[in-house]
This record gives sequence, structure tokens and C-alpha cells, in this order.
Amino acid sequence: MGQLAAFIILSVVTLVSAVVVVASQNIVRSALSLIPTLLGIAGVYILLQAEYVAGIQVLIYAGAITVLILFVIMLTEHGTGARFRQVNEQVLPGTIAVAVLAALLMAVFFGTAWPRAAGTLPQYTATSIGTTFLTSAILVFIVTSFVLLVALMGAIVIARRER
Amino acid sequence: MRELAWLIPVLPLVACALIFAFGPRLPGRGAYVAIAGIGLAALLSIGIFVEGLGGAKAHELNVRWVPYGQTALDLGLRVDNLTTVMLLVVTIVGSMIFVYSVGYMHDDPRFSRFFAYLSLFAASMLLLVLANNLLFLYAGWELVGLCSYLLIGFYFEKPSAARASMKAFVTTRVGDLFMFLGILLVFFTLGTFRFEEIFAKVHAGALEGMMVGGLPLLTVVAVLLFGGAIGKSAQVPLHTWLPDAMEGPTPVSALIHAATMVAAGVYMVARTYLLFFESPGHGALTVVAWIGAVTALMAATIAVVQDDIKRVLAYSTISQLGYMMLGLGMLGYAAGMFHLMTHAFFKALLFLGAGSVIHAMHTNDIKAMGGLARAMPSTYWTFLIGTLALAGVPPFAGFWSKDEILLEAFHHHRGLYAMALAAAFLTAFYMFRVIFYTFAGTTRSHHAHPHESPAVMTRPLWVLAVFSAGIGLVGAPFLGNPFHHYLHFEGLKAPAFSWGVALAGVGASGAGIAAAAAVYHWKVVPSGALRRAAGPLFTLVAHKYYFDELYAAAVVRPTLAVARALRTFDVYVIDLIVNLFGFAGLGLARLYRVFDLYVVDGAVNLLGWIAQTAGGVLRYVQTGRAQNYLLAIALGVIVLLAAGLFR
Amino acid sequence: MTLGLTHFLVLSTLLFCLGLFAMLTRRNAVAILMGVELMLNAANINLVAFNKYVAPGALNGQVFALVVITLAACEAGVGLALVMSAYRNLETVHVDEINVMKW
Amino acid sequence: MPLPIEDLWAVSPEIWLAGLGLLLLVLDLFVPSGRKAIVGWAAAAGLTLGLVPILGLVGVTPRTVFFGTYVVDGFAIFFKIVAVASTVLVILSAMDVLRGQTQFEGEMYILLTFTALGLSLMAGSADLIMVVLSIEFVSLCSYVMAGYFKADRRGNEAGLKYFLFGAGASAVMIYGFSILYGLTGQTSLYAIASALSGAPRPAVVVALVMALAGIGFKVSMVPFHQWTPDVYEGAPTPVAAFLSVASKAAGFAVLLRLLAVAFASAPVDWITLIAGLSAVTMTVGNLLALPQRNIKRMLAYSSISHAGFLLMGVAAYAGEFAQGLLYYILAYAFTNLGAFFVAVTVGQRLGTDDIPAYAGLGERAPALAWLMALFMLSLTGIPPTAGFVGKFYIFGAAVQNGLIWLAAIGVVNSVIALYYYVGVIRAMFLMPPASAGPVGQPAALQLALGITGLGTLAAGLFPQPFVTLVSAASLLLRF
Repeated sequence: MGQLAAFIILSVVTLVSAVVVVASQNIVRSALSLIPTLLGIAGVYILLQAEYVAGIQVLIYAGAITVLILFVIMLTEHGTGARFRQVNEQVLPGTIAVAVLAALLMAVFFGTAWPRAAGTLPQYTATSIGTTFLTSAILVFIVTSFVLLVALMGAIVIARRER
Repeated sequence: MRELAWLIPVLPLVACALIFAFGPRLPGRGAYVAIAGIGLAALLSIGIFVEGLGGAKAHELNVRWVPYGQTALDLGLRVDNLTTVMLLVVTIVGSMIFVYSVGYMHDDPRFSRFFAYLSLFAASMLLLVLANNLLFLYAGWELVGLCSYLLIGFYFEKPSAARASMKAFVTTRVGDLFMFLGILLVFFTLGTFRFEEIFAKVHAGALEGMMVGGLPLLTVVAVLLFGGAIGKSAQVPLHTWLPDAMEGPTPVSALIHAATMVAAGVYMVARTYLLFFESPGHGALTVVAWIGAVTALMAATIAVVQDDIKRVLAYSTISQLGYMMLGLGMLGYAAGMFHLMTHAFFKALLFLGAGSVIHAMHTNDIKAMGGLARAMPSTYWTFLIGTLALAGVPPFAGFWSKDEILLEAFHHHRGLYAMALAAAFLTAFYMFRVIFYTFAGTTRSHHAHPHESPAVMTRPLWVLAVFSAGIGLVGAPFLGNPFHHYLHFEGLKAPAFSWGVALAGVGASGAGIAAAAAVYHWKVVPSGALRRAAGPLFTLVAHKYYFDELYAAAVVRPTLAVARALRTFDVYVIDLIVNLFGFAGLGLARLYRVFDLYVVDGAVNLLGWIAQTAGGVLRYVQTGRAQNYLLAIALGVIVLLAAGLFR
Repeated sequence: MTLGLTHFLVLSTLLFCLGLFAMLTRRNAVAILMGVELMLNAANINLVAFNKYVAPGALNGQVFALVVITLAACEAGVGLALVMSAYRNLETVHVDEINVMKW
Repeated sequence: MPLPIEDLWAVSPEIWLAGLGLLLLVLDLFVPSGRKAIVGWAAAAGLTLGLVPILGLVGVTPRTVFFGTYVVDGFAIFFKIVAVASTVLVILSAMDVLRGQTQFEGEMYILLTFTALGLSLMAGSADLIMVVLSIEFVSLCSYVMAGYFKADRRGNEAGLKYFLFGAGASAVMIYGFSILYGLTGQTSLYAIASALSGAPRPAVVVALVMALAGIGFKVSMVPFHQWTPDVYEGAPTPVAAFLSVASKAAGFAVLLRLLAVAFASAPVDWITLIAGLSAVTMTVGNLLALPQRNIKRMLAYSSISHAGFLLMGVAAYAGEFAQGLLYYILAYAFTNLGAFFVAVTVGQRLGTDDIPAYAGLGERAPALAWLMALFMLSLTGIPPTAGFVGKFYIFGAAVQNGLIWLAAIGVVNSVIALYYYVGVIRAMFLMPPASAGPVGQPAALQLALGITGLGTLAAGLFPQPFVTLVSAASLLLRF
């Protein structure tokens, strides 16, 4: 019961600030309210006994990515800010499409009997995740590092000015 | 010798590659190389033919190409009696035209390129002829189409030439689509492309009783294949590209659009004759015969009103191809092929003669010519021989082959026979119209100084003239018809020679010549009644652009014109016969031209137009806005979800 | 009523659709990117929730989620670099104004 | 769970490619800025050497390695060969284009090398996480390469559009994968396969469709195709060539593995779904190609329609008979790369990508024009070119699997396609040149053109060795 309450509070925080992200006329406010959204999701992860994922979520998402986004917003300030119309002419078709998709997804999710496997999550997921990354997900781990490398390189190539 | 048959297409191909690689630096700016290629191929073909006369067996050479499951696509060549006849025609006529082109194209800046294309064409055509399976045949078929496209548009500076090349390509592709479907159908029902295996399986009844959409499968296959022939051999209703194809250089018209490529459709029908023959109730053959007969008659009427010498010959070609189809359709396997052979020689001769005339006069308009007989004796005499052969005057070649077709038609279907006979009359009429306009009388053009063409052009004319005069004798009944002994279809027996049919044919030709002479030469009924009677008609013919206007306003004018013509008919009943000819010719011609211009072209253009328009409208979906694309993703997902969930 | 899988799925669906909505309607490329981040987070909620309720025996879902977070960071880096580079040349970050190429 | 050392042998090609990329990063530091072509040649040579470990794996017993996250089978090896070989060719073609255009010339070759690694990983991925990771790997590199010419407005636009579209599509795909995970509790495709047979149908449909969005984006399948023409037009031409061949081929590898393995016994009729998408894709691509005047846009739409033909191969995939699809990919790789390389040459030398600029190419550069004619005919599927054999196989597979209607639509589409392909031939041979003077070709490009031209002809004239290769490769590991 307490969990449910916590979930509801976290969901409300997440969704309300997500609505602000999506709908605000001020792009800076959008970016800033991304932080409570992402933190709310981190809380949801804790509810789901995924402390490690929650931690990473806070560090990378709420920390790094949001700061990066704010940086770019500041750097491109000339083209952003409240002076401009923030939405395009697709609001109506977009709304309809999103509503239809939401309805379809909800209907399918509610109608699906998800399988339940026996077993419980380990007590400390961080250790287990570490073990997983070094055993069964070793390839994933290595490839991820290469993806980070090329993303870094690509971002530098694109962002640096030509001399 | 037959083991060397693979060299026949390879020789011109090598010549083509050499010319492309080294161009004008080769001897004769490439022409000699090209002539050497086709000439050697001709010698080889003659050798193989002689071997065939000695009774050599059919020879096959097979190479495994694409493996497919248990079976495979084998590529290979087949040399049998049918092949040798075609090889002979293509290489000999081809050699003559190559030689002639040296003179005709002498001043062209793209001289070497021309010979490269010609060699490529020869190689593709020989490949088509030698193929031992449908797929190889189709490859050659498409390649000759490509060469035809390149050569019609050879003078690409002229917009009309560029347009004509595209029209030819597109129109024939419509036929090819059917043919390709037919080929696929054969492959997926019989599991092979090889003629020998196909025939064996069909003969054994592999397709018996199989139906497609209520029709016997075999008939459907044969008619689909025939669709390709309709396009390639310019049969109704896909014939409209051929007259426009005359935009190409004249040797091209002679080689590709008269003697060889357009005959490929006829050859293909003969090649796969068993499929047509075995179709229940000869259903497919009936289709072939009717299309052939309609084409023969219709094209002949149009030829009567043409003033462009090449266009007269083009319509004549269409008409004669119709004859060949009629022959094949009337169970005259040998007759059709015989006519193909004789026609190749005399029509090539006529085109080259026309080219010689054009070379001298710098115009295509026969009305602007006249009196050339004295200035160009070689051209005149050879052209006359070709004309007599085409008109079916004995003992020239055309008589023997045309007589055989008439004979077959007479025995199998009187209605088709009548149409063929009428076409024979018209053929003689329009050809002598050309003769009288071009060679008789005096020059109507004052600034032209006609002169005989150089020997490099006239010699090929004489060689072809000799063939046109004499080649028919190989099918002469009083010599025992050796052609029939060489080339016959299992289970078919040619009807015996009939004096009556022969005389009727000669009579039709004679009447045509006499009518032409009466009108254009002796002018026996030139003034007074006749001029009044024929006046409106022949003024119409003379005033070329009057026709153009007429076609331009085709919806209203034809009715008016018919009305006017009818009034003329009423008033001058005395000149009934002249009028009758005039009407039949003009009215039909006009109708057919309108039909061509607006219905057939319309249908072909419509297809293109629909595709273009659909593309043109659809492209605006591509707005260039990223978020429209993102919306497309969302909508795409929704539609696919809906399709998956609520199917 | 106790907290169950369906709750999380509803949350993720709503978040996904909000992200999609931002992607479809916001003119600013950075805002579109934020929409993408929301969608990825929605997927992550699914993954972690399924991991707990459907297959708690292994940590595949959480590993998947971590990989997605990493990829999101990479995408943000490269994407924002592209936005910057476009902004320098075209002087706009509004994607509906960036449509030279079409049809 | 100890790390299985013997599995390292199975990923030796990937190790080589990764090491090569790192080596080139270091090499690039020491090469002075005017001579970055050295990095290019080194990358091309290294990638060519990379074919050795790949070929060393030929004939390996199909199996999964690294705890079921990765798979080595003939199928994966085939796509690795295609990926690495086409990357080599693209690097050869890119050298002339990049020279003097950007100070980051060396980085492009490194990115291409790493992309080849990503493509190889896509071909062998046997786990949802690996699939996502490798697709994103390739995508991230591709976004950067598409927007590589930063001073060019079209380049900026191409990069940004590609990124936005790709990010959206992959977000949808990842969401779909999360549902797939929820339905099965597994991420390995092979484990999913068995778990999915009893799964509730609606949720499976959702998972499939959403997954198709991401992969459909990679292979430019309608309706996830719209980025294609804009990105091809704006990106550097060698990159467009790369996207149209290498990344599309790898996309098909993933698509087929996902469908044929994970969804093999799922309660959805994916064959009909893919067949329908195939018909729509080839028709839309063809119709839109008709009015194009820019060669890169035309080739973009044509590549969409070819995606439709390839989807026909996917739909007709039954049992062990993937030869049609694979042969088509092989033929398409040679032909389309060649066509793009001609476009590279003409674009570099004449400074325009408009088809009318090809007028008179038959006189100005006969070899180039004839090669282009060959590629156009092969794209149409006219014998005796590689494209014909590919079409023949793919139509044959479709007919054998009862998709006759799809084959008929395919035939009609190939006829439509002829119009715009022949338009190029017509421009080259039947239009007067705007200016005289020959069109030169740099050596590296000539090499690339020669290889593709030879391949197009050889795969049309002597299909037997290629068929052997393809038959060996059609062994897709299935449980």
C-alpha cells in the first residue's frame, strides 16, 4: 500500500513535469523540468528494486544529459527562447495520432496476460549487474565502450569548427 | 563446322568492342573492322548452311549458367535448319548494308560510333537467332531493342529522333512485358527454358487440360509470347512505333526496321511454333492469323497516302510482316519463313535504294522527286527489281513466297484470303505510285542536282537485286520447292500449287500496277471527270499539312471529311471505281491514322502518364520537413498495428 | 490494490506518448531530442518493470536499460553536435525551417 | 561463468576491425594534415586484410558464442563480407571527394572502419541488446558521416534530418523490444523463439510492428523511408553509397534473423505483413523515382524500390532457401555502389548531380558512360547482368512460396523502373554534351569502379561461383 502511494506520487511528479517538458512555450523551462521527470523515473526504478539503474539514471540522465541540453540551448539562444512559436502545424494530427496510439497500447497491455517466471531479484543488484557485465553480457559491455568511443569522436568532428 | 557456330555472334561483338576501344584509329575509321566481323560471320553462316543442305543434324552447345534448385538455367546455342536460314538472311543482308553504310554515312561525325552500334546490333540479333532457350532469346531480344533505341536516336540533335527512339522503346516494352510473363509461365509450369525440353514436354501433353482463367494454359502461354512479337514485329495494335523509327539513318531502317529485327517476332513464333500448333483447336494460331491479316491490310491502305518515301516503305514493312504472321497462322510454317527470307532481301534493297535517292535529293518527299531514272540508272533498275519483287510479279522473289501464303489462306479461311488479296493489290498500287513519282517524268524540284551514288553504295544494291530477283526460285513449285524440303514442320503438309490462286495473285498485282499507272503515269483519266472525281481526294493527298490539321482536330474533322467524301461519291457516280479505291484507301487510312494517333498512342502514353502523375503527386508527400516524416513513422506504426490487430 | 506490473506499463505508455507528441510537434530540434529521451525512458521503465515481474531470475532487463541509457547519452552528444553545426550554418534550430531538400 | 576463451576465435574479424580502428586513430595523429589519404589507404588495406579472418570462419559449425549473445553462421559471415568489402570500395571512392574538403579527412576513414565493425556486429547479433547496440553503433556513425560537410547547408540538413528520423525510429524500436522482453523474459533471440509460440497475439503484433520501425528505417522500407532521398542528396556521395548498400544489407541481416529466428513460431503472420510492405515499398519507390532530376535522389528512390524487392526475398524466405535474397543483395551491392561511384566522379568533375548534366557523357567519358549503362541495366534487371540473376532468384523464390501476386507486382515494377534508369542512358548517349572535353577519373575511384563493374558483369555472366557462396551463406542458424 505504501509502495502504491509512493508510485502514485512519483508518477504524478514524472508525468506533470513531462507535460511541462512537452508543452512549455519556454524551451529553458522545458529543459529544466526534464530534471524532475528523470528523477521521478529514478524513484520508480528504486521501487522496482533497481537501485543501480536508478543511480545511473541520476548521474547520466538527470546530470550529464540535461546539462548538455541546457548548454546547447544557451549556445543556440539566438534561435530559441520564448520569442518564437514552439509548436508546428502538426498539433492536431499529432494529438490524434498519439491518442490513438496510446489507446491501442493501453488496450493491448491491459488485455495481455504477461508471463510470470519464478525467482526473485538479487538483494544487491549492483554486484549482480557487475557480474553480468563481466560474464554473460561481456560482449555487450565491450561493444558499448566502442559505441561511446565513436560517439565521442563523431561529436567532436561535427561540433568543432573547421579551421 | 556447326561446332564453330558460337563464333558467329562473337565476331561482330569483338568488332564492336574494338571500335569502342580504338574508334577512328582503326582501318577505315572502324568500318573495315565491322565489315570484317559481319563478313566472316556471313562466310561461316554460308558454310553451316551448306552443311545443312548436306543433311547435317541439329547441333546444340550448352553451358550451365544459373543453377536453380534441382534444375538450372542452361545457356546454349542451337543450330538447326530454321537457324541456318535466319543466319544466312541476317549475315548476308547485314554485310551488304554494312558496306553500303560506308558510303552513306561517309560524312557523319559519329561514323565510328555508327559501326560500333551496327556491330553490336548484329551480335545481339545473331544471339537471338542462335539461342536454344527462351531466356537467351529474350536477352538477345532486349539487346536488339536497345540497339534499335540507340540507332533510331542516332541523330539525337533532332528532337523528333529522340522522341521516336523513346516511343519505339516504350511501345515494344509493352509487348515484351507480355512475352516475359509468358516465359515465366513456361518456366514455372515446365521447369525449363530450353526449346527442346519444352517441346518434348508439351508434345507429351504436360500442359494438357491445364487452364488459366477459363482458357487453356497452352493458348495463354502462346498468346503471351505472341505479345512480344506484336511489339517487335510492329503488328496491330503496337505498330505505331515503326513509321516513327524511320528517323534513324536509312541503313538502320533497312537492317533493323525492315530486314532483321522486326522479323524477330516472326522468327520467334516460328521458333516456338509447337506451342502455337499444339494449343487446343489451334487457338493461338487463329489469333496470329487474324492479327497478321488485319495488319497486312491496314498498313497497306496507310501506305497509299504517304508521301515520305521511307514511311511508305515502313508501312509496307508492317504490312508484309502481317503477311508473314498470316502465313504462320494459316499453318504455313514454311510459307511464313519463306516470305521472311525473300522480304528481307527485297525490302533491304528498297530501303537502300530509297537511301540512295535521299542521298542524292536531300529530301524524303516523293512529290519533290521525279525523273530520277535517267540520273540514277543503277538505283532505278535495282529499285524497280525490288518493287516488282514486293509487288509479287513473277518470277521475282516476292511472288513465290506471297503465293504460298495466299495458297495457305485460300485453303483455310476465305475471308482472310480476301483480305490478303486486297492487300496484295494495294501493295502493287502504292509501290508503283512511288516508282512513278520518283523515277518517271521530269524532276519537279529545281534546285536539286541528282547524281548516281558511289560504287560502294550501288554495288550492294546490285547484289541484293540479284537475290531479290532470284531467291524465290528456291521455293518454286516447278523446281520441287526445295525450300519446303529444307524447312518444314513435323506434321504439316503444304497444299499443292494451284494455278488459280497464283493467277488471282498475279491478277491483283497486275491490277494494282495498272491502276497506279493509269493514275500516275498514263493519266488516262487525268482531266475532266476524273480530276473532278478524284480532285478532292488527291488534293488531300497532295496537301500534306492539310492532313496534319485534320488529325490535329481529329474529333470534329473526320466526320466532316467523311461527309464531304460521301457527297463527292454521290455527285460523280460515273467514276465509281476510281472513287471506290480512293475512298477505301483514304477513308480507311484516315481512320487508322486517327486510331493510331489517338487510341494506340493514347493507351501507351496513358500508362506512362499514370505512372508519371502518380509519381508527381506522391512526391509531395516528401515535404522535406523532418517532422512530417516523424509523423509518417507514427502513422505507419498505427496503420500496421491496426492491420495486425484487426485483420 | 497493490502495486503491479500494469501500473508501470501505464506510466511508460503515457510517457512514451508524451515523448512522441514532443517529437511530432515541437519545432526546436533540442525539444525534439528531449522527446526522444522521454520515449527511451519509457522503454527503460518497461524493461526494469518486466525484469522484476516477468523474469526476476536474471538481470537482462536492467542491463538492457543501462545500455539504453548509455545509447541515449551518445545520441544526445551526437545529436546536439549536429544541432550546433546546423545552427552555425543555417542560424536556426527550428526543424521546419530546415527543408531545402524535398520532393 | 568463466569467459569462454575459445569463443574469441569466432569473433576474430571483429577483433581485427576494432584493433584496426584504434590503430588508425593513433596513425591519424602522426599523419600531417595534407596527406590524410595515407590513413585512407591504410584503412582500405586493413579492411581488405580483415577479409582474411572472415574467410577463415567459412565452413564453421553454426553456433552461438558469448553466452548466446552472438552467433557465427554462414549467414552472418556473408553479411560481414559484404559489409567489409563495400566499406573498402567506399573508402576508395571517398578519397577524391574528401581531399581538401574538410580538415577531418582522417576521421572519416576511421569512422568508416568502425562502421564496418558495427555492421559485422549487426550481422551476428543474436540478442536484443546486441541488436539495439549494433544498430545504434552504425546509426551514430552514419549520422556523423551524413553531416560531415559542415560548411554545406545540405550537409547540415542531411545530418540533422537523418539524426532526428533515426532517433525517433530507434526509440520506437527499443520500446517494441521492451515489450518483446516482457512477453518472453528473455533477450536472446533463440530463447525468445521458443517462448513466443504461446504468447498472446495482440502484444506480439505490437512488438513486431514497433521493432519493424527501427529496422525498416535502416533498410528504408515504406513508411519508414522518408529520410532516404533527403539524406542521400545532402550527404557526401560516398556516404550515400555506403548507406544505400552496406547499412541496408546489414539491416536486412537483422530483419531476417529477427523474423526467421525470434518470430519463427510466433502467432503472427509476418510473411503476409512483409509481402504487403514489399509491394508498397517497391511501388512507392518506383513512382517517386520517375520525376527525379537529381541522380542521387533518383538513386535514393530506386534504393527504396530495391528494398521492396529485397523484402520480397524476406517474405519468400522459407526453409533454407535464402539464396534469392542473398544473391540479390550481392548483385545490388556491386551495382548500386558502382552507380554511386559514377555519380561521385561526375559530381566531382562536373560539380553537379543533375541527370541532364550527364548529357553527352558517352562522348566525353565513354568508359564511364558504358559502366553507368551497365549499372542502370543491372538495376533494371536486364540479362546478362547481376541484377537479372538476382531478380530471377527472388521472383522464383516468391513464386515457389505461393506469392505469385507479389512476383507479378514485382515484374510490373521492374518495367516501370526501366523508364527512369533508361533516362540516364538516354542522357549519356542521346543528348548532345553541354561542353566538350573528357571527364577524368582519379585512380582510386577507377579501381573501385572497375571492381564493381567487373562484379556486376561476372555475377550476371558466371553466377555459379556466386551461387555457391550464397548457398553456403544461406545457412541461418535456427533452433
